[in-house]
Amino acid sequence: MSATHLHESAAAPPAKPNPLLQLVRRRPETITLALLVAICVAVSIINPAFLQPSSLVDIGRASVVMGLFALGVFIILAAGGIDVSFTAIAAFTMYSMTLLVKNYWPDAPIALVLVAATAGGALLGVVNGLLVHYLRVPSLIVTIGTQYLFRGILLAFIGTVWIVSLPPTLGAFGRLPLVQFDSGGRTITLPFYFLVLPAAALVTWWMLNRTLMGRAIFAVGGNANVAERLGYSLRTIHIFMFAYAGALAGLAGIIHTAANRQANPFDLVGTEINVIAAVVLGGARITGGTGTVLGTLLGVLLVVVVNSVLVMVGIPSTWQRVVVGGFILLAAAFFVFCQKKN
Amino acid sequence: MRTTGGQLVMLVVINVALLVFGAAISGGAFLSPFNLQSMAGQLPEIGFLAIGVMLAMCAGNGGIDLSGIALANLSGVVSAVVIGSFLSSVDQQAAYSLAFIAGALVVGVLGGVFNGLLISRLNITPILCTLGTQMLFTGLAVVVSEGRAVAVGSPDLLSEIGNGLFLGVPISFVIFIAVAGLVAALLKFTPFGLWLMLMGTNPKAAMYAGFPRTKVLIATYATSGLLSGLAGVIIAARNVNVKWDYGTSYLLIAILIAVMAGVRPEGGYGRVVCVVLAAIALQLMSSMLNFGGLSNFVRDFAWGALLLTFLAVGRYNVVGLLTPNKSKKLV
Amino acid sequence: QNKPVIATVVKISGIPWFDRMETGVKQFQKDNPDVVATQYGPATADAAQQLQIVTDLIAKGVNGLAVVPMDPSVLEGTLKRAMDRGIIVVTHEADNQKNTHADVEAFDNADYGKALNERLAQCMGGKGKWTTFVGSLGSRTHMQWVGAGEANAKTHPEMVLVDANNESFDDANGTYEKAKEILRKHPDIKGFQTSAGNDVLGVGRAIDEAGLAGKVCLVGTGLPNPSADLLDAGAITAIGFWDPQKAGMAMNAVAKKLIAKEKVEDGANLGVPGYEKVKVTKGPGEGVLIIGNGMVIADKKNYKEFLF
Amino acid sequence: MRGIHKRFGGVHALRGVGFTIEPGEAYHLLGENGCGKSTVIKVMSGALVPDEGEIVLEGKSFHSLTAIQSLSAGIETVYQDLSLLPNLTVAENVALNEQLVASGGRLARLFDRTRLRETAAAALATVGLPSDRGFLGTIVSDLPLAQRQLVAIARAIATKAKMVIMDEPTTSLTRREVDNLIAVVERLRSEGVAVLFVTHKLDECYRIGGHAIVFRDGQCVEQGPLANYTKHRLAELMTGRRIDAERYRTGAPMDGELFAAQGLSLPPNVRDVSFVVRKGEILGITGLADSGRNELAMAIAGVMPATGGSLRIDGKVEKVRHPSEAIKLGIGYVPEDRLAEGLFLDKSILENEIALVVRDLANRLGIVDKAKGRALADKLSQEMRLNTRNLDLPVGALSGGNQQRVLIGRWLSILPKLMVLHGPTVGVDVGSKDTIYRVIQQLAEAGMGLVIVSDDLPELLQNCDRILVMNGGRVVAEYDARETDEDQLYKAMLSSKTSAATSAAISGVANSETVQ
Ligand SMILES: Nc1ncnc2c1ncn2[C@@H]1O[C@H](COP(=O)(O)OP(=O)(O)OP(=O)(O)O)[C@@H](O)[C@H]1O
Ligand SMILES: Nc1ncnc2c1ncn2[C@@H]1O[C@H](COP(=O)(O)OP(=O)(O)OP(=O)(O)O)[C@@H](O)[C@H]1O
Ligand SMILES: [Mg+2]
Ligand SMILES: [Mg+2]
Repeated sequence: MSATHLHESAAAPPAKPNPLLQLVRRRPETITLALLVAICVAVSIINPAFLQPSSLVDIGRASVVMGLFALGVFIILAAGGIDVSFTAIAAFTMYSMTLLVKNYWPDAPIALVLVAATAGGALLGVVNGLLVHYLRVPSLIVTIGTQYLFRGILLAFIGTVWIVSLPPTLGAFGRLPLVQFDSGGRTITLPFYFLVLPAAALVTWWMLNRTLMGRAIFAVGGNANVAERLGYSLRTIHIFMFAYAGALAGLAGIIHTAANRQANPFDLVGTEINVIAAVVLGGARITGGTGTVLGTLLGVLLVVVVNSVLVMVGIPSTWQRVVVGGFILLAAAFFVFCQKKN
Repeated sequence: MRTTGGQLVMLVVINVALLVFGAAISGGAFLSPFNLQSMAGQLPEIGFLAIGVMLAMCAGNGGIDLSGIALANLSGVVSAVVIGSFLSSVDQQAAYSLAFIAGALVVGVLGGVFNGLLISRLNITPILCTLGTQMLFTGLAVVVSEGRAVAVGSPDLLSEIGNGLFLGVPISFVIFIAVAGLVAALLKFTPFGLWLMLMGTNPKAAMYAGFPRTKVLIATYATSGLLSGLAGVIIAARNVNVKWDYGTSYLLIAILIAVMAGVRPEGGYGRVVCVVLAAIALQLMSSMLNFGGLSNFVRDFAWGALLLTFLAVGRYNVVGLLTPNKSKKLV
Repeated sequence: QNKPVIATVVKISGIPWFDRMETGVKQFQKDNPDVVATQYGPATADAAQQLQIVTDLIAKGVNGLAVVPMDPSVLEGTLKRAMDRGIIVVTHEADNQKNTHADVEAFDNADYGKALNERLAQCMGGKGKWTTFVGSLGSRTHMQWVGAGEANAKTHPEMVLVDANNESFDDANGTYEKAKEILRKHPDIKGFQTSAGNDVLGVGRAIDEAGLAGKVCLVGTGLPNPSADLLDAGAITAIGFWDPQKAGMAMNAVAKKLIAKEKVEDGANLGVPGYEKVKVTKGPGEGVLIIGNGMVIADKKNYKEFLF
Repeated sequence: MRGIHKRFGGVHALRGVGFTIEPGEAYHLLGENGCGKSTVIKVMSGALVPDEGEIVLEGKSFHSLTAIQSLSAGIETVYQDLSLLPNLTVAENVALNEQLVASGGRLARLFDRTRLRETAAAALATVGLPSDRGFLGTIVSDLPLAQRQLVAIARAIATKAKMVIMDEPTTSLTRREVDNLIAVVERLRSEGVAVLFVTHKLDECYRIGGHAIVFRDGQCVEQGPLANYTKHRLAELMTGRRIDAERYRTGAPMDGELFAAQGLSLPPNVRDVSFVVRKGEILGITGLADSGRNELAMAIAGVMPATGGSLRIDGKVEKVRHPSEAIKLGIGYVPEDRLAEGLFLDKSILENEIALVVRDLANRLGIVDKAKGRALADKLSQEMRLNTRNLDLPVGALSGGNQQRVLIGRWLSILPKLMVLHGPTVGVDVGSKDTIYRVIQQLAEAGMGLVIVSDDLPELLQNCDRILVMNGGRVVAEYDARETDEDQLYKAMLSSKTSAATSAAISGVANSETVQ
């Protein structure tokens, strides 16, 4: 064996694929962004009234709760699982928290209420995590079970009565403006709670990309058995990620209450598939291990925008479902098409 | 690999336990023939949908069918509107019934084929695809019916399907069991069934082995669609009317039944008999709670608890015998 | 032991409206110890779930069913089977129900829709753009109300209906988003007529936050307690409703009479406020249509008289 | 390791295994498929808990180890399945674990991204992979198999390990990469690191040198310096019987063309390849990993349909666009990666064996004749000398060699005219190899044409009539297998390497100056 042969295989420059396609491949959320821009342009052409600052504010506000849910769903998806119990967790925490505060400490500081709701959600998330870990079954199955369980406990044992007059601090938080301006004789308000979404997104991004835990979550999404073999503790990861998703759900729940000015225990449950769809439209694969926080937010925006321009572009309510359904299919097909080009 | 034998036994045990328990708390009234008939009559619509979900799950690769009940409603609505426009359910009873059934089944199959094409040809993730078609189907049903209920009436044949008894067993239940048997045979004895289950465990190997992936996927979703169409027929036959928003809660319940039956969401495993038994168990439980006059929220709670207990019991059996590592593969 | 059993089945358990109805059922039970009256309801707003409860109750063998159908058409087949088994069937909010012995309505739906719209027109000064919300396109009573409203608005030529029949799914948050969008699309909109119980809350909140309270009119079905804040703020102009408690009592009263083989004649007194002198006509099927006089339209000034 | 026992349900996989590892020494764990090698490794690396026995690490005794304990003790493992995280970058795969171990397995830690890059770059350079930022940021699933194997090795040496375990690390490496790996091992040993090898390639063992540890049936039957044993002796120890490593091919091709490839192209990997296979002929095709041999095999099988050219089988000109078309034409293809591409692991042997012919087993009503299928599967498994008669056993429960036999048996079910075997004995022990080679010869005797695509040169020399060497997507040389040798083949694989080799697949390896 002589070494002389080895130098002959001079490194031929690798064939450079189209940089745009390369981008789309590495960052599928560019597709989401493209779709989003396309829709906004189309809607503005059909109805220039869309181009008002208030549109942006309304879309921003409407994205908060779904965005928080989506971040949680994304983390579970990144680790290769699926969670459908988060809406039940949100309903559970927001309702019982409001009930508790109202009955026992109506003047509780709002920060405390938010933290308590987040912690409550995390606690229920831990239940998910423990079950997923110890029962060793796919998280979809476990969370279908816990969705029924949590919702059943809430409605059967905690209460069904809507709380229409919230504790004052909570109500005030829901109304607290971040930006407020007048336009055409009406007040446009971006509420303060909107900030929670970018803050949560930032924390989530940081957690996923800068901490070992974040990498561990993706590692588990890549291949759980391998991750375990490499020394990642599956138990810790399972418990953490479900607790994190639960915490986000708890937070989303209490913000939903504050924004809505009432605590309705029937709310939220039933929207989980839409949230999952938003995350998938944001470029995360349903089979796990991929996706980005930015993509998730874009996916949420896409869904919110599509849902909030139907009246704007004058689609009669009988046709709205057909349009949204058709849009999801088109968007999904577009996604596949772009990724296949590589 | 989880052998489904244990699952089957467990489901049988649960069903028997529920029957005994129900009889005990109701002083036997729970086992009265009329109540048994009533429960059997309620079962088919959700049962068909659950089998459809099972088929989609077996195909692997995140296969799932969220569009089942939407398609069932669409088939009923479209068939009722179209057939109703040139046949009368009062004057031409037999013709109307047959045409209605045929129409609903055709719409069901077409919807299923549509799903299958999108998933196999365009490679759209099943969960996104069927979510989209779920909205599309519902939306089309709204458009076709303008949001109203469409009357089917009770022509002889249909009302016989909805309300009739055969040897004391509701005819709809007989149909359900027969169709479930056919699907089970399809899975067990035909090339399609073998391809489906093998493909579900390893799609890549299936490709190398030259399986007709597209055809299998389309056939799978088409069968699921056909079952939706059947569900649509049963709904119409029992309720005299069809409507686009019927049974929205069935979406998750159908999945619940499938996973309780031990169908693996990763694909490759599922037995029709287990799905039927799981559906019966849920039906027994929910009727029992209605008998006891308990709040329906308790039912949700009980379903969740039942599913989790089920998983825990399955796991516990394993723990005693084998190492945790192995339990993923063997029972 | 042989007391007749009357089961009341509502659209969905736990929500304020039907909790209020349950107080009526309980009251009825207290007043009539010679019957057994209880209320049932599904956990989700799905006609299929309600259907299962009715089916199970028929199998259990009750004597009377008092049903508030989620969807009258869906229950036809099952109620027919109940009647065939000799069960007395009474319905509510279902004036098109064929298979029932008696349908009890708090009022005539067309009258109610007209009254709501007239109140709206009065607030709008008879002119301007207005729109409508329904719980769902499938909800017959809601469509009747907005239909009657539309007809009434024709008498005010300057009222312009835009983007009608928005679906709210009885979800306050979704309604809020939709209302926002409409406010953006039609900055000059003047009125909303809503139908589902939560719609006034969602639309009212949108109006309130836009600082349009008092400038944009909102009239719709709603309950006094939840609407109190928004009524005070002027974001809701007026709410219309009937008292579910009384409706529940009336249904049970009719069922009890029918079980005892008594007849309900035109002008009869059911012994329930608002149903002292009911109008009885032939219903769409074999049964009768019993119409009471239970309509209430309340605003800022008088809502406090109704505490539920 | 002392007296380690491990049972899996009924299987007693390790029956009192014990051996000692000294620093700076190389060990070769040898044995047939399923004799317990991987299990022992899993016990050492903390992936499995033994039932009995103790593990002594630098004087301290443990009953069992956790993954983190083992890693902190400096035991690094290159697993047989590589154990890479496919969705993470090269850098993370190589160097993240170092930081995880440093934190003691605790996850609530930030990680040092500069250190990550530096560690990764250094380790990658050692195994001869590029270490620029672009490569560090590549997602591992985008890499070809050979590079992945090198990445897995890089991970093992990224930390200051005291012992590196490699479970069949060379299965998908080309010879040159193996040379490089051997150099790496040398260096590790010189730094006092112990290296434990598991391999079925005895030649490599001799090139590395060191100690042999021979397993049979979960027991350690022999240990000692490799130099004390001949290849024959080792094979005998492993299998408990004698095996001849002579040329298996005794027959000769028959007259008449069976199959011809005519200008097959699949740019940029395959360019205008033509060759002929006669009835009863065994044709070998070899080349480096990027030579296009893999793509050529897949093009013939329809897995990656050729974009140009055609096939001629039995005189008829055909195109193959899908595996099912190849099957119809009587072309069988045994894929290289039997776990991912070949077998349905969770399913029974029966279902795996009849997978290709279910349609033919179905009667006019579309019902599969299970009895006939069972008879067929039974016949096939006897032909392939499967060591179990229980056809309902899941294939996943078989050892590698037996799994491969199931896979080959499956293809026999279609009575192929031409069978393409891609790496037919990758990771298969000597005993199973012997069986598989004998079966191959029998098939050729019966008139079947066979194409063996492999980089195992002795395998080709022992079994083929002719050997084609590919390079840069073209056939560059053809040899009569009786008259050539490994050196000649190897030179042909490299020498004409032209700039036509466009793939970037192994370009990074070129700058390895580490070969002796
Ligand atoms: N998780 C498991 N469950 C059940 N049996 C197992 C398990 N792992 C290994 N075995 C059995 O233990 C025995 C030893 O397996 P092991 O993986 O150690 O073999 P090996 O020597 O590595 O074989 P190969 O050369 O094929 O890699 C085999 O009989 C195998 O079937
Ligand atoms: N969880 C398990 N359950 C049952 N058997 C197992 C399990 N894991 C591994 N085995 C068996 O252990 C044996 C060895 O496994 P391993 O993966 O180490 O080797 P292999 O890939 O089968 O063989 P080789 O790669 O040497 O050809 C095989 O028979 C395998 O089927
Ligand atoms: Mg091994
Ligand atoms: Mg092995």
